[in-house]
This record gives sequence, structure tokens and C-alpha cells, in this order.
Amino acid sequence: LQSKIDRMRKENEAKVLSAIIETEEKERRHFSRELHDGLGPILSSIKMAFSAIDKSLASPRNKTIIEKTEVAIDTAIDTVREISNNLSPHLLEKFGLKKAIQTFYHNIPQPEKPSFKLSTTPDALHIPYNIEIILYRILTELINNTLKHARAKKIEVSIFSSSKELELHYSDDGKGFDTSSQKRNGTGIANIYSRIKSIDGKVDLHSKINEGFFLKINIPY
Amino acid sequence: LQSKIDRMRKENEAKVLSAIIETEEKERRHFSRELHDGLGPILSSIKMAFSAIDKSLASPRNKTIIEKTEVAIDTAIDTVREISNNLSPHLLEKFGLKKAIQTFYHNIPQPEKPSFKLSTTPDALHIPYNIEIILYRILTELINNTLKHARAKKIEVSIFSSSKELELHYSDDGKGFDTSSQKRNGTGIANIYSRIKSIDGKVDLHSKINEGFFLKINIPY
Amino acid sequence: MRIYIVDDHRLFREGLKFLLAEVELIEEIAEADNGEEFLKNAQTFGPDIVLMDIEMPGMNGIQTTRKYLSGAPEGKVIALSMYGDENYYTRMIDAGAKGFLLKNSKFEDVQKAITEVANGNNYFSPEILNGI
Ligand SMILES: Nc1ncnc2c1ncn2[C@@H]1O[C@H](COP(=O)(O)OP(=O)(O)OP(=O)(O)O)[C@@H](O)[C@H]1O
Ligand SMILES: Nc1ncnc2c1ncn2[C@@H]1O[C@H](COP(=O)(O)OP(=O)(O)OP(=O)(O)O)[C@@H](O)[C@H]1O
Ligand SMILES: [K+]
Ligand SMILES: [Mg+2]
Ligand SMILES: [Mg+2]
Ligand SMILES: [Mg+2]
Repeated sequence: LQSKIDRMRKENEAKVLSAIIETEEKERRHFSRELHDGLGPILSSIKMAFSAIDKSLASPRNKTIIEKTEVAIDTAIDTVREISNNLSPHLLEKFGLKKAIQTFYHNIPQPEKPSFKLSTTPDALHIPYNIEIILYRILTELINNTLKHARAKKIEVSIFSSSKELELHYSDDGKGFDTSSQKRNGTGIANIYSRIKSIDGKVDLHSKINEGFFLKINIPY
Repeated sequence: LQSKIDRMRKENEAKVLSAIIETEEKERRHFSRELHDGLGPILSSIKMAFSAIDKSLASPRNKTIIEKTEVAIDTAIDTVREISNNLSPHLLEKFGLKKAIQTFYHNIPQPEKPSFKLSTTPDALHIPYNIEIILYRILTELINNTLKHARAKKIEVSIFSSSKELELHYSDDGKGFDTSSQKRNGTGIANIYSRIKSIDGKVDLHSKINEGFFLKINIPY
Repeated sequence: MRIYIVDDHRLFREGLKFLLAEVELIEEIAEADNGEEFLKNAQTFGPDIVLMDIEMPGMNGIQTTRKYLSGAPEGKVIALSMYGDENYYTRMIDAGAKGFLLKNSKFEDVQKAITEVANGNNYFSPEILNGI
């Protein structure tokens, strides 16, 4: 019975975690939709009306104001798209993990990004959506970390998916860090561990100063 | 030991619930802020710039477009404010439950609302924020229910808070409903029960056809 | 007239500055994206009017206003607020602000507020007067 209690305790921890993660995603999807459907069309209509103004008839001052406002409207539209997409990456829903991550990387507005290679086996992955969204959040965090902390030249990601399990490798060749030091107080890596724990998976992280960063994830199906 | 397992099962259920509810609120706060801080000022600035266009210099066609666009901008501003405030009631964070609920009621755009009385003991409540936000969500649901279903003349809310527990009474004098009938399929009241369960509290609901609606909540600190 | 804009949102600040620069009586405009920076430069710049955001990271507009006016009792501050709520309003007025403008105002109202407060009067957005 004691072992039954221990097992229960462990199961329940996983249940709490997966409840948290599912709730997060549900909320995000909900508000993404609300933004996208509620605000998107209003802004588009503002933009459209605006472009219909005949600028040749405007005074120079009015013309400047109109031009400036057009820029601000574009910014508002981009902001809505960005917030909505962070909330719930629509590319992921539509085209799957590979495309979504490639686009995510491509769209990061940073000059001189490291090279980025993503390979999957098989080429056309089929991953359940609840796992796919977890991997998406993890990869975007890992990529952000590399860009923020690593000064790396390259990032490599590979995903192997069989009928029984999924394995993911992430590496960069940047400046690494001392995993034994306890000074870190970010939440990014801790979140990766709890996301993976919530689906009964395993995380291995290796990094040393000047020896890059490597992370392996195993998820049973 | 069997009873220990039962107790654990119950505790764990509460843990899962409270994890879900806390996560919901955290996410909402986060995106509310993102919207409010990121999009709000952009829209304000569009509105201001727009209003500075000298309409006397505009052609009749341009003038019509400008006027229509002004309305659309106001709608966008209202939409952002509404989404952001639903996500995370900023008044609650800044000024507490009493003020936030009073303002919520005041702002409901419905003619001929029932009278609304909210009293608290002590006058200046001090409730932990995690409980405050739960009570806020519950009270807004109860108020919405009264307005949607009850045709009541008055609503009364009282909150008693001691160092050991909190007790909340909510009542309306509307048309009530038959609590024994199982036909109800809304989620509002079910959500109240799970929110209160997540913080180990207790809910008592009384209603009869033509005898109004009464709900009591007890929360241990 | 010399105007100081204190607001953490760049696009909003720059938009406002652009519009104000066109106003005839306004000679110079300074901007800061936080309260500390404004307090450091306020005396040197010598603003006739300060347009002060309420919600800013670090020191908020209420604290900044209080501190500024304790060193410059004749200073004239107009609060810029996302919300018309009475609670923000009273706190800003308590801190010594002479005007209270919603960020979602028409530019016309911004000009009115500046003129009124510069002349030693108070100014509050019409939405606020109606709401209270
Ligand atoms: N790819 C990497 N290369 C070098 N150092 C890294 C890398 N990834 C993480 N680190 C180090 O580990 C620390 C913890 O990372 P973590 O993602 O948990 O937090 P963070 O990125 O600092 O903040 P956040 O909570 O925003 O993610 C980082 O601060 C950084 O020092
Ligand atoms: N104050 C009330 N007076 C009379 N009937 C009520 C009152 N509150 C609830 N009810 C009845 O109980 C039902 C269930 O309420 P509940 O809040 O769970 O669902 P709902 O309001 O119908 O939908 P929602 O999921 O949007 O809340 C209502 O449909 C209504 O018939
Ligand atoms: K000028
Ligand atoms: Mg990180
Ligand atoms: Mg309801
Ligand atoms: Mg601000």
C-alpha cells in the first residue's frame, strides 16, 4: 500500500502539471481567437478606409498626419498579429511543427542570426497536437535562449519519431554555461522540465562553459 | 491506509483544480497587460493624430471617410479595453474587490438594473489576491445570472472577513429556479463550485421558483 | 511654451510630439520614457507644462509628479491616463496635477488642456467630468 501511495503521489504531480499546461494552451487559444476575430477586422477596416482617402486633395499638413497614421495602423495590425500568434501559433495548427518552427526562426527580426538546421525522421512528422504544441513552446524557448545567451554560429535540431516514442535533439555551438552553478533564476528551462514531465517524458541537458549547449528529450507515445 | 488514500485523492483533486485556476488567471493577467500596454497606446495615438486632421480642408468624400474611420477607431479602442479588462480587471489589482465589483456593476450598460448593495465587514477588506480574484469572478457570474435570468428588483451582497475565514452572501429577489431539476446545462454555476473547491471552501445554494436566489460561500484562511 | 512629455510608450510619445510641434505657441518639446530621467532633466529644461503618463515601469506618474512638485511647487502637470476611472483621477490630483487627460482624447482636447493649465486653470477630459 505504501508503494501504491507513492505511485499515486507521482501520478498526481503529473496530473497537476498537465492540467496547468492544458489550461495555459486553452486560454491562449481562446484569447488568440478573440483578438483575431474581434480586433483584426476592425483594424483592417480602418486601414482600408484610410487607403481610400485621396491624398492628392489633402493639405501638406493633413498629408503628413495621414501618412504617419498609416504607419501607426500598420503597427497596430502587426501587434495584434504578433500577440495573437504568440498566444496560439496558427501555423502550427495548420501546417505542423516543422513549418511553424522554421517560420518562427525566419521571422525573428535579428541581424546575423546563427545558421539553423531542422531535420525530422520521418520527413513528414505525425505528432499528436498536445505534444506538438509542447514541443513548439520548448523549441521557441531554446531558440530564444541561444539568441539571448549563447553567441552561437549554428543551431541544430533533429526530431526522430517512431510508433513508440519521440526523441528530440537541440544543440548550439555557443558559449554554454555551468550547469552545476545554482545562480540561474530564469524560468525558461524550468518550464521545459515541467512541460516534459507533464507528458511523462525525460529531459537531458548538457552544457559547459565554451562547449555549447545540448538538450535531449524523450517522450513515450 | 485506505482512508489515507481517499484523503489523498481528494486533496489531489483540489490541487489540480487550484493549479488550473491559478494558471488561468496568470495567463489572463499576462495577456491583458500585453494588450493594454502594447496596443492601447498605439490606438490612442492613431485617434489623436486622426482628430488633428483639419476637416475643413478635406474634400466631401475624404471627409466622409475620415468620419467613418473615427468611429472605427473608437470601436477598436473599446474592444481592446473590453478584452483587456475581462482578462484581468485592473481595478481589482489596484483598488481591491469592493471597488472593482461596484465599478463592474455601475458599468453594465443595461437600463433598469436592480438596486445593488454591497457591504463588507470590516469596511476595508484585506483578502489575499488569489482569493480576491476568485471572488471577483464568482460575483460577476452571479450578477450576470441575476440580470440574465432573474428579473430581480434588488441584489444584496455581504462579505464578512475574520482572521480565520471569509463568508460571502449573495441574494436576489428574482424569479428563482428549481434546484432539483437536472435540466440546467450552463457552466457558470458549475465553475463557481470548482473555483471554491480549489481553495477548500464550501458553497450553499438555495433557490425556489418565485422565491429568489441565495448563495453562501465559506472560505477558510 | 516649453513642454515635457513623460511616457514609456515610444510610438505614443513620438506621435504626440509630432502633433505638438506644429502648434504655434509651442517652442520646444522634451521627452523622457521614465520618471527618473524626467526628474534628472526637468530643472535644466524648465518646462511650462509636463504631460505625465500614469503607468510607467519603475517610478509611476503619481510618484514622479509628487516628487517633481516638491522641488518645483509652481510646476504644472497634466496627467495622461489610459483609464478615466475616478480612482486614478483622485490620486493624480492629490499628487498635484492640474489637469487630467485621457490618452484616447482628441488632439483638440490636448491643446485645450495645455492652454487652460498654462493660464493657471484646471482641465479635465469631458469624459471624466461626465463619469463622476
Ligand atoms: N543556449 C544557451 N547558451 C548559453 N547559456 C544558456 C543557454 N540557455 C540557457 N543559458 C543560461 O541558463 C540560464 C537559464 O535559462 P532560462 O531560459 O531558464 O532563463 P533566462 O533565459 O535567463 O530567462 P527566461 O525566464 O526569460 O527564460 C540563462 O540565464 C543563461 O545563463
Ligand atoms: N439568479 C438566478 N435567478 C434565476 N435563475 C437563475 C439564477 N442563476 C441561475 N439561474 C438558473 O440556473 C441556470 C444555470 O446557471 P449557470 O450560470 O450555470 O448557466 P447560464 O447562466 O444559463 O449559462 P452560462 O454558462 O453562460 O453561465 C440558468 O440557466 C438559470 O436557469
Ligand atoms: K511649434
Ligand atoms: Mg530563457
Ligand atoms: Mg451563468
Ligand atoms: Mg505607460
